[in-house]
Amino acid sequence: MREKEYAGDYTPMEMMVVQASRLIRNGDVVFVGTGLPMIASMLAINLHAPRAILCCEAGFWDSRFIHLPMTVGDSRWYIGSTWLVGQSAMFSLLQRRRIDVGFLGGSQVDKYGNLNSTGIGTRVEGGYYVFQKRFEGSGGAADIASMANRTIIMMKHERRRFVERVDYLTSPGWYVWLHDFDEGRGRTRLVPRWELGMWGGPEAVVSTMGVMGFDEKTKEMYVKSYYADLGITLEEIRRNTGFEIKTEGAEPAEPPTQEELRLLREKIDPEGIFLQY
Amino acid sequence: MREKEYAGDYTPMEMMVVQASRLIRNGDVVFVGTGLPMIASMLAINLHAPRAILCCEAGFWDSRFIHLPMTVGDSRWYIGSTWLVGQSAMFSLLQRRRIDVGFLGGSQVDKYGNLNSTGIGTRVEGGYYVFQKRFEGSGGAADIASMANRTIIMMKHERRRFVERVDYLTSPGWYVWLHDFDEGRGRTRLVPRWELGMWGGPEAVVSTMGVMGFDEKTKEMYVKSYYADLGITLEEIRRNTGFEIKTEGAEPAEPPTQEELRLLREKIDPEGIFLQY
Amino acid sequence: MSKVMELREALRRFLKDGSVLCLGGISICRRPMAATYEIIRMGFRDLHLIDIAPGMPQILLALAGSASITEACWHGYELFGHPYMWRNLVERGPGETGYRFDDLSHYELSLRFVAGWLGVPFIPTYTARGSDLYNPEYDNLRDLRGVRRKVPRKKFAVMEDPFYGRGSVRLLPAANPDVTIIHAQMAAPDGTTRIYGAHFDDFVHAAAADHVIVTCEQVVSRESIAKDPEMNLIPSVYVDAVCEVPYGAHPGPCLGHYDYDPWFLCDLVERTREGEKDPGRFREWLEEWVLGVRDHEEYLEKLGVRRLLAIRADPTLGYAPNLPRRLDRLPPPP
Amino acid sequence: MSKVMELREALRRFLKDGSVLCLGGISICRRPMAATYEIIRMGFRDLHLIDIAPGMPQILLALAGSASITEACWHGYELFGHPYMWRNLVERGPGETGYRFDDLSHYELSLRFVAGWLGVPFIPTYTARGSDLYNPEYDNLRDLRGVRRKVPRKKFAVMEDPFYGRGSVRLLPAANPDVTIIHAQMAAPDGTTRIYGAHFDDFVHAAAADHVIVTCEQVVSRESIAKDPEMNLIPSVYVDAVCEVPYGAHPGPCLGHYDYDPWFLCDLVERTREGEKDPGRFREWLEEWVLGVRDHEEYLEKLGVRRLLAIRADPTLGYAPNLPRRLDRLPPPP
Repeated sequence: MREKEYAGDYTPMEMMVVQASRLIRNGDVVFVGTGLPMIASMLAINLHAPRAILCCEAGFWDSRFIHLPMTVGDSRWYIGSTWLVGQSAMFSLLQRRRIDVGFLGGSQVDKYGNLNSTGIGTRVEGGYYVFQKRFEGSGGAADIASMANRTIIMMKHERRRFVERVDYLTSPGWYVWLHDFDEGRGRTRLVPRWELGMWGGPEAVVSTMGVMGFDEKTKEMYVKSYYADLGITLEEIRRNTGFEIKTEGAEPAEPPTQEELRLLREKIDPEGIFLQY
Repeated sequence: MREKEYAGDYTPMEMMVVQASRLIRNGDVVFVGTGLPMIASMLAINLHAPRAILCCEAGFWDSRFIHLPMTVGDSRWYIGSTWLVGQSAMFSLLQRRRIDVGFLGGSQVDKYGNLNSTGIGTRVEGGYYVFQKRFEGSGGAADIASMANRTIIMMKHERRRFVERVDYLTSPGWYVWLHDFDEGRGRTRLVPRWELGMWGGPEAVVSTMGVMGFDEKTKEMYVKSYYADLGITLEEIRRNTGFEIKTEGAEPAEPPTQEELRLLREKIDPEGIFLQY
Repeated sequence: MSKVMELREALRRFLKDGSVLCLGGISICRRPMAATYEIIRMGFRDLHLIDIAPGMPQILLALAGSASITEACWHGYELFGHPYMWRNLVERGPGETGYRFDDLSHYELSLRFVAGWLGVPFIPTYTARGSDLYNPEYDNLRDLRGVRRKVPRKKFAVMEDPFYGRGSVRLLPAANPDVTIIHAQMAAPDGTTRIYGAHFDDFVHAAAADHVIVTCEQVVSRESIAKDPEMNLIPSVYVDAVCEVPYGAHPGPCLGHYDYDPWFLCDLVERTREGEKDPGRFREWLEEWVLGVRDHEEYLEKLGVRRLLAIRADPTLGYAPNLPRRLDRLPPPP
Repeated sequence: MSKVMELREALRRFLKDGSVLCLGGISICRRPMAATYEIIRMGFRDLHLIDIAPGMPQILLALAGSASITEACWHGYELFGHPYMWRNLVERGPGETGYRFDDLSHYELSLRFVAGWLGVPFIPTYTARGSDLYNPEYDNLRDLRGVRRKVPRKKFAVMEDPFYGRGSVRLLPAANPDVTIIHAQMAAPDGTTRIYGAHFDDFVHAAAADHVIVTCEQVVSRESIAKDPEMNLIPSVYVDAVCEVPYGAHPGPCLGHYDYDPWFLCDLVERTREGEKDPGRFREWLEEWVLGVRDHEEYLEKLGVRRLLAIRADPTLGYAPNLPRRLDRLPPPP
């Protein structure tokens, strides 16, 4: 095997995609939306995980699209798909623990990997919940977060996004605040997901600055690697994280190889639809 | 319209089919198995109910078969079907009240139209229920009986089949013995089906001797018409019925028309597969 | 008996002010857009929308004032932009706007429709545990429960599994829309509907509804649709009306017929973006493309043949491979 | 990764004594018969069968002593005759025979598999109210509940609808077979399975199972099965083994390939009829067609080419239009 040749000129977005793609294992069933997760998955399939299967919430299974879909329901997914399935059936694969990896994003993440993609400034007002700023909403995120065998979070690394506690808990991470339904007292106690009978949990956060993992014991987020090659420092990550984050043992991230970049730019997203060259 | 011409020479089986077919209304969605109900439905579709839709538990919808199927899963159903559906979806049409007519048969029927197609001499022995004589079982009968908007029962008219109380209640009629689950005391009280929240109910029993209806008030079986033309008398029906059955007002049944018989013999079952010429 | 009728006639017969309405498709794809425009044109009010992954039509119905309730998991245009103006509507809150939005997850909604399809009152699930979707304080339909038709008494219930000892499980109430509208490639006069490509959850949405309106690119004969019945998705029994509406999913794609109309989509999203500051910008759009247009034929005339040709699908691929897709540098519309 | 393997290898890998087993098809149609024979040949014991409308294979597994539990709604051959010998087995009762049969309705079983497919522990229903199927005294698995693996603690439960006030509803436990075996017309090496004609509840049966073995008339490439994906029923993810077994549903029909073998079916049923008086008559049949035959290829050789030609399907109809069908006056076998 010839030695890997690393690329010298790449964007933070390309770096994110490459880092995420390396987390996909051969044979994984990967539940994706469109965007960077889809591109990361395609990269994995083209390199080290040819047996990985891509599926999306609109009901396409194991697509071999030749042009990049722009939405989950895009006709481009049709090419090479071996199954077209109702969404209720697709999501039931999650509930049957048949989905190995799910990708998630959001506007806020906390140290336990809880995500908010619903809204910030959440409050109850006159009997209704309202938001200071409303986003698109969960979609399938809460389902994926609660029932995929592992999840990978991709998001922009900013202090206002990496927060101590999410304003609205759309997608559960490792520890969640328990709802006490019987007494109607709302969230009272922080409990680990497994106490609620949940499997899975977030494996990594791939941000614009580095890759974070979750401590095996405390389940708190820590920095695994940082994009040194792009000028990112651990100090910068700490400064852009709204909670205390461990950085001991963090290593510079392995940059994209020339092969990875070539595939991204020439084969997977030659139009630059998501990578916006 | 020219006057109906009645046929002179026909079998009791043909008479049953003709009587049953006349109970099907144009536009009905008819849930059938194979055998006489299927033939009766085809006759109706060929005559007065061209918009009736035939479906069967194997999942064929609105078939226009050109050769008579021998089983519910027969490939012959495929021709002209506009939908092929899983059985769970097919039966869900029953639960959604979308099936107008269901056909039922059995080894025993009682005066309320309860049917037994499971076994006779039913008893609990050493913790298990056993039968003196075991039959094929419910299949979809209990589902059809409990959830079709109306049902038509077809069976041989014999004293041992028309009984005071069925040995095993496979398919509910108008009054059933209530199961008292909480106290585990089994059947304790005769209750009308509507008290259990059930819709539908048996409309008629087409036997080898006549056509029975159910009294609007008492919901007890009575003789509506008898096959006088085939030599059947009301006395004979009473003698062959194991419970008291009202025969007041019963009229001789209208025999098959030449057109009905021609369709049965030449178009619908020319091979005599079910009608056994 | 033919169920073929004009779209307006179908809506007049089956939809009412206050109806619970479900629209097929997903996000911006194979959505019954012509039907959506017509609903706005006909002035329906107080609609209660319930959909799995709503996008364009639900946003338009909210912004045009046709809908007063939405139960959904998401609202957006994916790559084409954010749900501008709609997010403002939600931020202002039902107290001010009279428009209620209640959040569920995608699978929760799917399962509610599955229960509706099967004809059972509820269905259990393990999904979304620990999520604020189950926060009892966050229930924007609370005061309608047990009051408004088809709003279940509770958002969910909790019980122990009595069969396998798998612990506690949530029950979700069935969803049975009054009307579901689907856009398909083809349907027969008896209502049999065929969809090419992913059918999203259109079967379940139709099967759960009390009435179904199918708009389709083309009406075909029963004889031709009965060939390869494996391909048919929705049987005649569920369908009340079949309306031939070519390009009925424009500006979204319809596999085998046409692709996105990126010019139209970008313009619509841009108008709503501007509309957050100046609502008049969106009212102009609505006037130009919906209210001021007599019907879908006039809408298509207005789009013009060149536009329709620019988005037509390659018959071997099902979409338009040469469609301009860099939204940041879209050429002028044809 | 190819999942193609020999049938015997697939059974060895996934089936065990005591497994909960579900067999696709309905009554005597498109049943995995070659797999059934092989299960008997390999001597599996104590199988727990759960099927919706069982017929031939379940009867054979009971009569051959391979199965000790069956949960089902029906047992028979339809027009081809009654379930002789099996009915005797049930009449003698589990106390004597060690074989338990527990009755449910067709839809109850369907729904139990639906719950198994969805991954929820139970599902509500309104069906079969008032039927002895819900008689608490009639539960032939009572002493296995909470004891034997995959036998739910209760046959059913009752609760009030908390959402719409529709009164009391029954809950049925999910069914998740250890293994489901389906016979299909074609499958790809990755497990993608296509079924022409009615698919009965094969999808749900596969999706509810922990492992799935597909036997098929022909193995085809992924590339060819990815054309018209609307036609594919079972996705690769559910399937563990793909076994090419031509005529794998014989003596039942397989649309597009072959029809019933009426001679074989009538002989089998007649042997079991005689077997009610003289069990040796059925043992002879079992020896001749199952135990004394090495594998399915030898079985086919024994049937002979002329027999196979006599039942082959007309390609435009999918069945054999000239098949002798008057079972009371069947001509001699070819």
